[in-house]
Amino acid sequence: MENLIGLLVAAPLLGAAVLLCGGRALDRVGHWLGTALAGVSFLIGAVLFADMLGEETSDRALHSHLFSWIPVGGFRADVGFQLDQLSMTFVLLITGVGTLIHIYSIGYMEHDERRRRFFGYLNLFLAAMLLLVLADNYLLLYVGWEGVGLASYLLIGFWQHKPSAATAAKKAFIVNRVGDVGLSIAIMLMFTTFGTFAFAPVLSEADRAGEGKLTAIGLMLLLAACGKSAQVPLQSWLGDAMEGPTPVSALIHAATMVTAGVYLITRSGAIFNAAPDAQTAVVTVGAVTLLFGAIVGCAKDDIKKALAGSTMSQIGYMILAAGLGPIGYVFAIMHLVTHGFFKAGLFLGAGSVMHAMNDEVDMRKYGGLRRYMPITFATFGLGYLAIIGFPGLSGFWSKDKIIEAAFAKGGTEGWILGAATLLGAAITAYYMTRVMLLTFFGEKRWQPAPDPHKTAGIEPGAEAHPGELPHPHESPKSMTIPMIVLAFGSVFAGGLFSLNDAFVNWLEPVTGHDHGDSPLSAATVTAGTMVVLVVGVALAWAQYGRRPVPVTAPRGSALTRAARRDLLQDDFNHVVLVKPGEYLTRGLDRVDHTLVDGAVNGAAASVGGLSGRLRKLQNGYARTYAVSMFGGAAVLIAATLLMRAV
Amino acid sequence: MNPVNYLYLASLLFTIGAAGVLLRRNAIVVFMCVELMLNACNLAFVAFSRLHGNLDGQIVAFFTMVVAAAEVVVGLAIIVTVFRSRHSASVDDASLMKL
Amino acid sequence: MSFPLLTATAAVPAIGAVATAAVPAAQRAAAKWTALLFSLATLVLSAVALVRFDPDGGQYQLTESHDWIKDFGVRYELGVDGIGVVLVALTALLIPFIVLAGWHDPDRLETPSGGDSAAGRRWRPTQGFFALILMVEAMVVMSFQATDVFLFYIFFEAMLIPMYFLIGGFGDGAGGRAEGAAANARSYAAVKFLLYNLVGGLIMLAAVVGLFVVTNEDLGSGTFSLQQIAEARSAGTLSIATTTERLLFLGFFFAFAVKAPLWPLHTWLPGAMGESTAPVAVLITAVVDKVGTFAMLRFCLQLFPEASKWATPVILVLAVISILYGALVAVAQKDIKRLIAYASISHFGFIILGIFAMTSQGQGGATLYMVNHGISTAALMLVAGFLISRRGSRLIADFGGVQKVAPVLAGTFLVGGLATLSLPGLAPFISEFLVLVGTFSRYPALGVVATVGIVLAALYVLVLYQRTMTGPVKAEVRGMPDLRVRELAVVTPLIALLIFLGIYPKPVADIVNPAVDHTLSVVDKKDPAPDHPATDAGWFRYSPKGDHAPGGDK
Amino acid sequence: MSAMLAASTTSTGEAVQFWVLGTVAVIGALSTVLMRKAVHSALSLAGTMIVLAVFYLANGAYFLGIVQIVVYTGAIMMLFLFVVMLVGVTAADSLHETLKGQRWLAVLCGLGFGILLCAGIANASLKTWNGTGTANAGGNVEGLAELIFTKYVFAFEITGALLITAAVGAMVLTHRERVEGRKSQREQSQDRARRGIPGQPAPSGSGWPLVTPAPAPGVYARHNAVDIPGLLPDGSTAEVSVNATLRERGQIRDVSGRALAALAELERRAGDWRQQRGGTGATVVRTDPSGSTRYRPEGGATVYTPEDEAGRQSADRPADDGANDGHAPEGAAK
Repeated sequence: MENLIGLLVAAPLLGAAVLLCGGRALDRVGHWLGTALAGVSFLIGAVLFADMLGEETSDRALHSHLFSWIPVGGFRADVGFQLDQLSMTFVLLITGVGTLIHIYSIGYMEHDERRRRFFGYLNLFLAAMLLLVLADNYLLLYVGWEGVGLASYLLIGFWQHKPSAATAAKKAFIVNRVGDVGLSIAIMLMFTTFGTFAFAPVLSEADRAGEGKLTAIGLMLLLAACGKSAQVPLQSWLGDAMEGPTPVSALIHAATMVTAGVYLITRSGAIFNAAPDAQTAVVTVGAVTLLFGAIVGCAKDDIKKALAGSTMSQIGYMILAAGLGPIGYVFAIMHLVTHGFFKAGLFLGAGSVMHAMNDEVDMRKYGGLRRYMPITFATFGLGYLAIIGFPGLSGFWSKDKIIEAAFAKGGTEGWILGAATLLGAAITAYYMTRVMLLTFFGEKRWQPAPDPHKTAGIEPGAEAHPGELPHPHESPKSMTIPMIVLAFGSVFAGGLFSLNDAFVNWLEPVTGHDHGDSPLSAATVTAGTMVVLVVGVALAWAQYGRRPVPVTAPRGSALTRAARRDLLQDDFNHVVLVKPGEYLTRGLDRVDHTLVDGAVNGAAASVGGLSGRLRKLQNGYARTYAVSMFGGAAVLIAATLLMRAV
Repeated sequence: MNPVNYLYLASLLFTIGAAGVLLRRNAIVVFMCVELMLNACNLAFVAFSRLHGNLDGQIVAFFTMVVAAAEVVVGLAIIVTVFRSRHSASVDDASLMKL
Repeated sequence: MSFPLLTATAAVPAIGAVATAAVPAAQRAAAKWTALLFSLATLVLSAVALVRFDPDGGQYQLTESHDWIKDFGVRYELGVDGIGVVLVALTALLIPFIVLAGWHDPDRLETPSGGDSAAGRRWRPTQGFFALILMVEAMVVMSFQATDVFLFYIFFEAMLIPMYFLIGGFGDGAGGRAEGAAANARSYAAVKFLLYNLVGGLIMLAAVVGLFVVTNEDLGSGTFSLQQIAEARSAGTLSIATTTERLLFLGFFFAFAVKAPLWPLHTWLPGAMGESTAPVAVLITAVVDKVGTFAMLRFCLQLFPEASKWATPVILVLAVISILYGALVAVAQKDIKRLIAYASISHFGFIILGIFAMTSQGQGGATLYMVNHGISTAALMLVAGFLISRRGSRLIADFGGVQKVAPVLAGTFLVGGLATLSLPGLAPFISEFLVLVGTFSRYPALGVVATVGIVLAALYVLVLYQRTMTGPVKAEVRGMPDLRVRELAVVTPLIALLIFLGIYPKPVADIVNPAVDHTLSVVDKKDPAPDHPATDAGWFRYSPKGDHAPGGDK
Repeated sequence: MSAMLAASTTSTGEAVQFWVLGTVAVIGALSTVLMRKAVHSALSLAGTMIVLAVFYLANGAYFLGIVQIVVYTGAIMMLFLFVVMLVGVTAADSLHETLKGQRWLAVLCGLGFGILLCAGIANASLKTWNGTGTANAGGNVEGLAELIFTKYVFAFEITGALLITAAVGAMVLTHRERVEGRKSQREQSQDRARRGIPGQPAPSGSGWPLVTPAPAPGVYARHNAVDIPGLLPDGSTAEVSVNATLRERGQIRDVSGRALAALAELERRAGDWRQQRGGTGATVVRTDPSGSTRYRPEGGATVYTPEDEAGRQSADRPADDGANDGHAPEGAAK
């Protein structure tokens, strides 16, 4: 069984290698190959899962040590995989959703001549992500961590001839790098503290280290998580990342990669449990982000950006839950999985809509689509119900539990967090309803297709004839089927997990679990959630359902305008980081030319000048030389006399 | 009077000669000053021979004279040649040692 | 007396240089092939040396020792430790690629009528170019192998002569200037290179003489031999006064700091790399500069351990400055080659940081870094060279959307760039992380500051890639051909090597480690022990050695 | 005398002599340096040398004293004077210093040097002077000779060699080698021709390029004075024929006009004489125009009137004119 774990990673990696190195000969079969290999790894995952279910709860974890990676001095890094319940959950999510999105992409990218490379990148991503969740030590995890960063870089910038895409990709990678600094420093700290950075020893003996160290490690890990999971303050890249093809947004920037931060924190639970301050930081970040994302989501008219905002806020939920400690880990992961389903579904739906609307992304130019694309409407609708936490659907179970846990944290902290989560729920309901209404209900607000130069225009299948109204049509099967499957997931997953706490029991051996003492009963929380839910939906209906929606966005309140600009995050970065950075680099460049180099050249010049001056002494007049001779003689006599005297 | 005064006189003459070498531009005069210095030395030698009570000092002075004679011959010849070619006996005109 | 392998390794390229230079002007192709063959022969020899080197054996192996100048105790002593043998292998590995990449570089200097014309016959650029490259290789190899300080010094300095001509004589006409101006800039860069290194070398010469005097006083007969000095030191017969040792150390270190540009002695590098052709630039940064860092390890630390420890704080700070400064200035560059040059400055900062962190991770990482940086910079710079030769310009602004027309070129360029920003999975990541860990475990603050460098690295690499490769296709770029077979033959092996060493660096690490441990024992430094060493208990058999674990590499 | 020399202090006589002559010597030395004319420097140097000779004698170096006078003052200084004459006795070089700071430096060095020297002598303890009495016991010259031919014989020989070398060297230096052979007459004339080519710079004073040998002064065998320019066929004067110096001084006597005037006078008288004889004027008429065309009184006038200067000259000095003309009887007749 252990060796299968290696295969799990190897299959997509092989796919990536073949697809990227293989020539145009593979263009015909490339996408099939990629999808097949994704499926293979999903099957392997399933087999391992079955096998794991067969095992006893105590020894479900598998470990496979491949080879010694970096043996230098006391520094031993090995390539080894560890498959426990936590990793298993992720493996299934990644490979499952991944495979579905591969299938979806077959249709979606049909008209792109670089489809082969696209699938290569997707496979690369799967491999890296699996490496991330399967690694048995932090350094190997780091490899996967950066690997997914690379894959996301390549996929966001897949349409590289769009400058916006290229810039977004670069931004994503660099912001992630900032997070990676945190991860690498955390690893160094572990090395200096424990002499190793393998999960087993570090986590099993975490509490032996001082709290200070652990807090430092925890904060560094949090920084890493912020980068990868687009949490405040490193959230700015996610919105731009929507420049990538929609399947990418669905897989990487909704379902899997962005949740890596949650995985990291949950995995390092032992450290955080022993470092309360770090946990406080985590929950703060989570709470802030979940509100931040939600507010941004409300203002966006670009459907993908709106969904991105929602992703941000949902991950905020997860981070918050993970920050709560053993109360929350399980629910964090649970929400992660359900979110993986419905958010992926929503993105795929969005993609399908854009596909139909000549790649129009502005929701204000949609409207009344439910009649034209029923399947998309249905799946999207289910996803919508799931995310706003409609009773019985996945989101309901997972999010509700998180809210409970937040209250259960206890004390004022608990109240604040609980309030935040509830508020978040309300806003979620609001903006998702808004998306729903703008897209599928109301009258048509379609605009003639703009000429491809202005908008994306490169999305395949967009036979955009300028000046012609779009004629929406349902997407091909290859695209609808994955949406349907995901819809099923988003409907039933939550309930399935919550059947006599199946999920809790499943993860408990890894993450541990305890029920905090919640000041409110579960029923109260649920009721409260329902209330805010209704309020949110009603507000949205009042604003977008009853009266017609203007095609051009109204100016809106200051908050709205700020939210449209992602609450000025980019402006902030621009003022605080980018501009000074530019000045700094330019200045240093000038310094290098003038000061550093100038010093050297100056020295050379001064030597030259000095010699030129000395040269003047050699004026060629015999008498001048005679004087110096005579003076020298005098000096000699003086010297001898002095010697005699002394 | 202590004969050491001869030595003082010699050094005085020597200094004057040296100053002349440094001050005058006319090669001939410069040359005379050199002779003056040589003579000062001779005086010193003689005085020393008197001091030591042997003749070696005088011998040295004698040789100095001989050498001086030879030097004068050659030196004056040089001066004449230079004068022929440059129509001037000024030492400063021969400032060809400059690079 | 066994076969003098090391001498042969150095002699073959030297002979090759002569042979190449001797090829008649008309047969340019013949000259190129001669150079290539000789470089390959060197590669084979170095591979043999690598195989015959026994990591667990003595410090210096494959040694050769003969008297040379008896009166001054100068000996012809060769020998390689783990570090040396690896670097020799690296050099021998890179040169064939450099030759292959520079296949057509000297052609633009050939008179149009080929070697037939008088001018062509007189100075035969092709023959000269490749002969000089081989000459440099020979000298570099010698300086990696010499265990006699004086012998080392000779080749360390002599290296400058061929390099001077390579920089000053051969440029890519891509400066966006008239040929006259370009020639001026070239000669300026070459002279600057020469003067900088010469000054360093002369100061070192003084230190070398000083070393002779010191040994002469203590041992009766002066010597330059590393072994003898080490033995004498261990026997206690040789004891250098603290001030003397420090002065000597500074003399040596200055030369090496100039060679491996350490801020603020770096300003010759961008000019030299920018003006010379890409292969020569690789030669400078990937081969020649390594001698500097290598010499820090071999001479500075082993001859003057105390002084090294004394100077460590300053050097570490300078190294960190180099890291950040080089990266920041690289971001502002408009010229591809200068950008890569500043990136190299940043990387050399890492290497020096690792060397003087005085931990096994740091020094092992630094050594690996030398190898990996050589390969990665070669990959990046050579691809950049192909790019530049296609467009005829070095300016980033003149490119755009290349990946659309030349995807393979763009891809290889990206891989090279990712290696430069030390992406995990590629070789440089390992060395960089080792250096950082090694530094952090002894100087946490410096380690953290240096870690910021990885963000900046991402910045300049990705900015470069974005501006050149992505975006709308520029008109001048439109007709750009993709990589040719020869160029692929250059790039592919390098990239393969990058990936392999990134995934499985153990072979190199195993060769390097003993040497590093020996160096550390000389400066008697121990790795700082972890605060709470974790006993590797766990529910799975986790063995740090890894060699005997199930499914391990056996 | 020897006893006196043996003493560590000198006799008052010598002291007086020292102070007097010492002053003279110093003054001589100073004037050697300061005199503007080389001759004066040489003379004052000679004076100093004589004084020194006296001091030699006073110090018991009789031979040296004589040699000093004979060789130095007699030979070397004379040689100096010769050279001075050769170079130009009148050349007095200005004492204005051309090199910046040279004078001050020189004075400074001189003073410092002198002071130091004196200080050196001062703190050398030179108390006991065991004079040259014993050394000169066998006679000064004998003593020197003995030393020279025994102890210093090699040095002596070498100085001999040196002197010979010096003599040869002096000859080599001053001897001037003729680099080209003497010019033959043919070559000279060719040179002249070459110089005379129109366009070439003309010889000074002559109005035109001169190819032929310069014409001789004193024309028509009536004048032979060097200051009288020869006449050219067209009657104009050839100033080249006059010595350049005279030309410079403007002492040229132009008598070209007077001959014509005399001729015209002669013909007038001849005409009168015919009219008195009443002879046929036909021939006269026949000859007259030719004569008139040839020698027209106006032509004479043309000579006279513009050059009234020359005319006045001739008017002023009829006597010596006649004397020069060599027509003494005619002049006497007038």
